[in-house]
Amino acid sequence: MHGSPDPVTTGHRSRSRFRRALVMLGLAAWLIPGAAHADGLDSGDTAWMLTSTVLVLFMTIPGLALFYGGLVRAKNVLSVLMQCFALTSMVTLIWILWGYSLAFDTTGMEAGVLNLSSFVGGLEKALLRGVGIDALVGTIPETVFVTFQLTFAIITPALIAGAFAERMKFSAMMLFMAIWSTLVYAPICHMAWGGDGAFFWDKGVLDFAGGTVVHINAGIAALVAAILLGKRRGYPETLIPPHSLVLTVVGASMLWVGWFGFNAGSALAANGTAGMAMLVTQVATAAAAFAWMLVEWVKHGKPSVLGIVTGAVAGLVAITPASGSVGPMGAIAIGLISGCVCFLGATSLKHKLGYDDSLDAFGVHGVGGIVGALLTGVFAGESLGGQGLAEGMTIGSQLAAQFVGVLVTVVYGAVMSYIILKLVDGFIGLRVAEDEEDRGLDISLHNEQGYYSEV
Amino acid sequence: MHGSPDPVTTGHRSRSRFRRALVMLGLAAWLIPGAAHADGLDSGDTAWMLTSTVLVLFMTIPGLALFYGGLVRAKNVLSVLMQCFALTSMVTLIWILWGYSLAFDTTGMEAGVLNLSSFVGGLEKALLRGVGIDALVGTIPETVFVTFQLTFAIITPALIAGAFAERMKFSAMMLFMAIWSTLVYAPICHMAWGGDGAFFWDKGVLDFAGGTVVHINAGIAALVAAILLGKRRGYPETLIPPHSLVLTVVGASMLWVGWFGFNAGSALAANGTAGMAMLVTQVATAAAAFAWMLVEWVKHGKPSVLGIVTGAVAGLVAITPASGSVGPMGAIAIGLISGCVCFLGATSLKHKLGYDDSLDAFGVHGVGGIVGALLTGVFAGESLGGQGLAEGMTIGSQLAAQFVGVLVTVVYGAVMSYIILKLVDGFIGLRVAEDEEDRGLDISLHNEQGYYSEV
Amino acid sequence: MHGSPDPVTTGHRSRSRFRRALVMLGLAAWLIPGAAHADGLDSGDTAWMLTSTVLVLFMTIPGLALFYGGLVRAKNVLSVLMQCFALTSMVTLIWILWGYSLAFDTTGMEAGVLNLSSFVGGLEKALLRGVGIDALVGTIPETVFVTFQLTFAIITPALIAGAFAERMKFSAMMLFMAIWSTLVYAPICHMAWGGDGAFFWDKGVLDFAGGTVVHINAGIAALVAAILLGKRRGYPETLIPPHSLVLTVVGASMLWVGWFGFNAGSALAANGTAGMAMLVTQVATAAAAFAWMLVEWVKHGKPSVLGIVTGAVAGLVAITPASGSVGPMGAIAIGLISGCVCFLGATSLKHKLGYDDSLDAFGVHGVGGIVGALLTGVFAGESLGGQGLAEGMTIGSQLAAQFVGVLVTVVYGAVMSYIILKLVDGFIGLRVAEDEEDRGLDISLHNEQGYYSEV
Amino acid sequence: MKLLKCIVRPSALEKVKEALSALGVMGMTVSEVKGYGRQKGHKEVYRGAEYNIDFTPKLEIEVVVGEAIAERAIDAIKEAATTGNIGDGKIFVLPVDQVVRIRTGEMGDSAI
Amino acid sequence: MKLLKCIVRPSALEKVKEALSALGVMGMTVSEVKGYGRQKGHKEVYRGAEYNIDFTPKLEIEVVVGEAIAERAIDAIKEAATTGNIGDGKIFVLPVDQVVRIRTGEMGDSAI
Amino acid sequence: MKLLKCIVRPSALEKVKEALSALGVMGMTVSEVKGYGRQKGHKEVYRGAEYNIDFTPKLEIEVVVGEAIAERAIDAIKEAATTGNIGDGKIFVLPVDQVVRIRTGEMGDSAI
Ligand SMILES: Nc1ncnc2c1ncn2[C@@H]1O[C@H](COP(=O)(O)OP(=O)(O)O)[C@@H](O)[C@H]1O
Ligand SMILES: Nc1ncnc2c1ncn2[C@@H]1O[C@H](COP(=O)(O)OP(=O)(O)O)[C@@H](O)[C@H]1O
Ligand SMILES: Nc1ncnc2c1ncn2[C@@H]1O[C@H](COP(=O)(O)OP(=O)(O)O)[C@@H](O)[C@H]1O
Repeated sequence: MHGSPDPVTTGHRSRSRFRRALVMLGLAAWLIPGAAHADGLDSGDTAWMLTSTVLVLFMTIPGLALFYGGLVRAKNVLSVLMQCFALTSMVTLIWILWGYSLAFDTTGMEAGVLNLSSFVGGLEKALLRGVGIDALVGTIPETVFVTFQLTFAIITPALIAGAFAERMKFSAMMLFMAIWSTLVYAPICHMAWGGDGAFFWDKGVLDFAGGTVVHINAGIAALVAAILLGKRRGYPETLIPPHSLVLTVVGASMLWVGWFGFNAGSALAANGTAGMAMLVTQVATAAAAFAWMLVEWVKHGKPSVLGIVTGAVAGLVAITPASGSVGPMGAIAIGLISGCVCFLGATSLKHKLGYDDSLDAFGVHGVGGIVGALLTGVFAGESLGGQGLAEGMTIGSQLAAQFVGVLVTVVYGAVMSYIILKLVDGFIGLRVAEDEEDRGLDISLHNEQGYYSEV
Repeated sequence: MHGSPDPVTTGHRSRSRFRRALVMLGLAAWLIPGAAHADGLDSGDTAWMLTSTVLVLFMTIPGLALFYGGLVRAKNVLSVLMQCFALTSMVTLIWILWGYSLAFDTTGMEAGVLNLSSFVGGLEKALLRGVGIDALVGTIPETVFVTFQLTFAIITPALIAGAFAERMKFSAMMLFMAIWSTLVYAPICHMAWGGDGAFFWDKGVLDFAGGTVVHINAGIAALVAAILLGKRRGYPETLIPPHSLVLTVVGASMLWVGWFGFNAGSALAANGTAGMAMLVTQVATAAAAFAWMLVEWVKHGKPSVLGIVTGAVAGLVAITPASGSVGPMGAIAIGLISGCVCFLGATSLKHKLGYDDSLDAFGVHGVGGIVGALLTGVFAGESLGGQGLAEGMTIGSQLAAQFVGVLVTVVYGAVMSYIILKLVDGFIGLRVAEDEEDRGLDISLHNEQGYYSEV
Repeated sequence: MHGSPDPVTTGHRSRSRFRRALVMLGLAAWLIPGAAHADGLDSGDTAWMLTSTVLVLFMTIPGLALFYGGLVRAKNVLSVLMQCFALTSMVTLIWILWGYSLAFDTTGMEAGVLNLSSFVGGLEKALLRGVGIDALVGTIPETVFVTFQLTFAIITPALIAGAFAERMKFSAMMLFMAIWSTLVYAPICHMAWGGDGAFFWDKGVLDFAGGTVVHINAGIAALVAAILLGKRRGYPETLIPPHSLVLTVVGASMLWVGWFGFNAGSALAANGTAGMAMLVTQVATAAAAFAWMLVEWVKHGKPSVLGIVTGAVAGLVAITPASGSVGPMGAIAIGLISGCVCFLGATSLKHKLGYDDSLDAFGVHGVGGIVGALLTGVFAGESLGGQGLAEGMTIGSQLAAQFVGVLVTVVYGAVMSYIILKLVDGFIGLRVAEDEEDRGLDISLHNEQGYYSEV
Repeated sequence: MKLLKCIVRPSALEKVKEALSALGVMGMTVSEVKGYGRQKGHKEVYRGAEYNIDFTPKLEIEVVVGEAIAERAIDAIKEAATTGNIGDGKIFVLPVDQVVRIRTGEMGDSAI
Repeated sequence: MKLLKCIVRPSALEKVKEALSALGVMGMTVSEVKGYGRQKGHKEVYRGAEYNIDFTPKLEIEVVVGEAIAERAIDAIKEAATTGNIGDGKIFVLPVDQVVRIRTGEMGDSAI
Repeated sequence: MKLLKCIVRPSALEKVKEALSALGVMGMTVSEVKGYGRQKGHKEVYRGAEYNIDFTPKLEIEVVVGEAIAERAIDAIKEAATTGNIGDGKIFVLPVDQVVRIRTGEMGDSAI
């Protein structure tokens, strides 16, 4: 794949074909005709992708770590930071050893042909074989593409951690995530962004920056984990407020700014698509935050900062799959809708169904991801100001494609997550002992305290 | 550049014409010969502008939010974060609906002709009409320009919030800012950066990155608001120290690093002008921080970290209008002077005049902005190591032009801010009730607590 | 130097010669044939270098400030932030006045000739003489190169501050660092990155991003300072835990993300070398963090978040000199080894030898730097997946060269640091009074408190 | 009147509150304290160095009650706060001369 | 000698301090506590979930005074700390057997 | 039994703990408090404005001891906590009617 010497489609030179492809699959477009000779490298595109990689890593550490860390009780704050940090380390190793290959090795794929390679990559690129200093993907070094994609593989499991915060064993978490990254993340990533022959791609599913791959995928695993682990002790009778909303707001802010790497970076270039992705990301996020604030203001009498930042994250999630396909007005619509729907997801749904998704990983990422994936099918339409649907699609057929993408992700993710969790449970147990939970995971699992005040 | 057949307006190729224009007005220069065809896009310039946009947003959330948040009492910390976050959301919506058009629609403008369009843009670009994926401003996508400029429109009202922290109603704040953004920010922005025919521009006022548009503008509104709202209860008899200087230092650091997007980003390109803007920004900031530290050391016997970070912000403010026009030695001078003058602004002026500008929004941004705007007229001179004054200017005439820019901004801003605040006051009242102020705005307005310690 | 109009080696145009040079010395390669005419400027490279500069500054403020600040007691937190902030300011002024010139003025240098200019630059570039808006270094403006290098000159002394935290006079610290930056940092920087004729460069020492210049240099000065200042009162009988590991984890995360500017930025371009540097940085860091976590898990029964983040920093340090020379598998090895060795450095060595390096500046940066410098000589070999050794080198001779680089830095740094500290001690005294130490440096030296809770 | 100064585990607060409410005692004042006693602290290890954390987080619940129900209150607290493990805490009973309700100036039992 | 243990609103501190100073009482010790009483807590809503915040922030001001001025001190505090609303707090008066000034070893009234 | 309520400098904790241990007193409860007294506070200057910090950080160490060793404990604390400078603090001695060990229900001296 990346070995083809055809430079024709690199950069913004063949703008229309480029647009067409991006509209379909974002990242995937770039995988097809990548040129391996150095002359195809564009320093501007590379500069932006180096930056985007930094931004997406920044989303997890410290962004998500703070967003989640502020929401738990003080006695568990380090356990949350630890999960984010340890996942960053472990997933990095998995990714370069085999993960990248399972996700992006295209050996055996052919447009329109459904075979094993439509679902998961091979091991040709294990240990990053062939990823030398000169290898390119599109107009950027493949090393950068590997690292950029790695940051997505990192944040996805870290998002899941919100569901079982304050009660899961660290060892069980690590084991679960190692398997999940391999057996769930890599295949879904491959189906969506593997290029011609990949399952979602061939169906014309639009997922520019990871609505299915990252958010629905994480959200559904989160839901399964929350249910399997059971509620935190004392929940919901004795609810304890977040120990530091200051940290949470800082984390949310970092997620917002980092997300430009996530969405605009998914253009894999510094061009008009990236620019529009940045603009619609900003717009949808603002709209969702604003919507959540208003709904809450009306419903509870006062607007809260936890509300508005959660709304912002909901908007960021929902615009993710759409950020390469919609225009600013579509972004407003997606933002407003996702803000309202996720408000319901995090406030009503959870309490009605009675599971304890500690930090609303499903309520925000799962729900927001599904809303976004479906609305992408609507607002990508040129009549609604979008960049156009995938080739030969109507809004109806596009919606159907989007639905298939969502459904497969949900079903595959739920089943696999369930199985892996059950296995890990049998093997080492998922949950800490009661007294460990009472003392807090920081002391129990890590023998440390988040804040120490000299007495 | 990469493929474009028209090299005239791109990047660093037509350096002298480019320099000339930049020296005059920074951003505005780019609006004139913007080419709408995709071929003019420069991926390197675009990469830097995408990054700069991220950096300037980062300045507001979490940068400014933390800088301000640390300075208030613990019971008001969330109210400050909320203001920054909610303004980010609301101004985004205003900007894409009508703000950008009021600021940057150039319909009806003509060099040297003074008409309504010299003061405010029309509505041709409302709802971002015509801002498609291929539209360019100079060598970057217009979508990026829209978002970059949006981040300036966001931080300006957020800066004002420092003046009335700990006592203003959230609803009143939002209403005031919605109107202010429309009736004050957009017009001043237009006058300064609207290009040929714009009021300041035609006068040859130098404002590379927003000394008048952002800082003086915010500073003067802050002063009016501080006076109109009155002092916080108990001020100045029972002063309460900042609840967390740690947050404030972190916020100041983020402002410093983010400001490179602000100043070097205002080159709208990754070129020599951007590089020089970055260098002089670093130098002036360091000089101002150092100056404040020394003055304080001498005057109060000890250097404080609140002092040095405030000095740094003063330097950042002062170099902003000058960052496209001066050299490193001029930057040292501007830094040293602004550090000393703002020290007086924040420490003596306020106490002498007796208003309660809670977080010194006027003392730092107003005073620093004015100092910077005037000194730009001096140190832009080539004899003083600068890049040269606006065309046909002497230091004297340039100073006069700078003075006009300052004066118009101060007078227009003060009058309009006063009127809008009075209106909002009559309509819903500006200030919270006494007991709300005593309990703290976090609980009173948002029903939340910044820090919750389990008892 | 930078005035030569030879554009041949700019950017990715002459890839192989470029690679060759980079493999040798990273930055230095660029200094030789820099072209001063605007046509040589590459906007993509410039975009990345502007960004990298921002990232490296971000490492010091707020990154390192938080990393260190969280580790001290609450009563000293501001003193640590103050050191980082004040150093940022002071070193900026020193750098543009004379530091840059001492480090990068190449007057009098000639390949293979050993003279004074092999050890330190002249004063031709003092006050940034000749660094105009059009001056280039390689394909980027010299202004950007100056600022980028400045951020390295800032972080190095800030790293040292970890060794004497909680007990050194602020005035003494500033005086020491002003002299040290001039007499130690600038010369070592010159020897390593001064180009043809520079001492380390001519020896073929590989130091892509500052293993000797920054980390060993800082580490050894830290060791000398820790020993000369003596232990903190009460150490080690009454150890007080870090007051906020939350801040420390946030700081470590910022160091990690900022370090991409440090290492990938040292390519001075947005190209394949930068991409590979980013990838190996990520990999080595993850491996070191993981290794530390595992060792600790085995040795102390529980993995700690302070452990994993310290491991990450160790990995970042160790990969620094190697990041332009090794491949992903070499990076894993360097990471695993440095994680384990620094674990010993910070946990055993210090306690065995009995000095009080408060925050393990030597244990992590000194030890990690030496490990990294030596391993660079091993894993740069193409047989081990690296980009190749310096010209004409075998692994043996390369190791010898690396060893010389380490030795000279250690000896020169130790002797000079000792002399300067002794002088400062005689002049104004190094250490605060006992009761100042007891009350905490925040109140004693800065008359401020990090956290103020209203009573 | 008596002041019951109860040093208990943080986790006991909710139960103690309920037990007292059941007795009709509707007021109490709580503060975070650190306790030192038979229950030994623990060691934390930071970068290889062992830190002795001698003090354990406890809550101090102060309740003033009339003589009449002091006994029953003590029993209720005892029952609510016990886990049977070392470190459950103490109840110190102190005599109170007078109680004043600031708002009304009421004194004695009716002010409690 | 008496120990006046005063539970008051945080906002009352300054006034109580002044009232005591006016009486010549120049020492006191203050700590942050959480109070539970007639003044009900409030509900906070985080993402739709209601959290009952039962405890209200209060300050506990402890002052030891000689018998002679105990009455007047109580009155002064009462006056300074009252707002008339539920939650103004209490003054608990406890007997003190002895006071020692650590610095000098002085004891009794002169040590206060 | 007596409750020794000791207001001391934060730096004295370690020594007081040791002094008490030496006497066989193995329990105590500590809290962070702010003190106001002869030792004046200080001024901090933030952006030119002077803030009066009236209160000084202190620790309150509460120890209940049997009558038998009360005297000796007081002396031990006095010695351990003194620096000779204003602000060393006080020991307030209060009568204790009863002590209950929650875990076992033991009462009186044996419960201390
Ligand atoms: N003599 C004492 N004076 C004051 N507080 C005490 C005393 N002894 C114990 N305490 C408090 O009671 C807590 C529990 O005591 P400890 O001896 O650990 O267990 P137990 O209550 O089961 O006997 C201690 O942490 C301390 O706060
Ligand atoms: N029986 C009690 N024991 C200890 N503290 C009490 C008691 N009753 C009230 N308090 C304290 O006094 C505070 C005020 O009491 P509350 O009943 O709310 O109002 P009021 O003082 O107006 O009667 C409470 O928050 C609590 O801290
Ligand atoms: N009358 C008092 N009641 C309660 N606490 C007191 C009283 N007087 C002093 N204190 C406490 O003792 C501390 C030390 O007292 P201070 O007068 O400063 O010095 P010294 O103990 O040397 O006389 C004060 O900070 C305060 O906490």
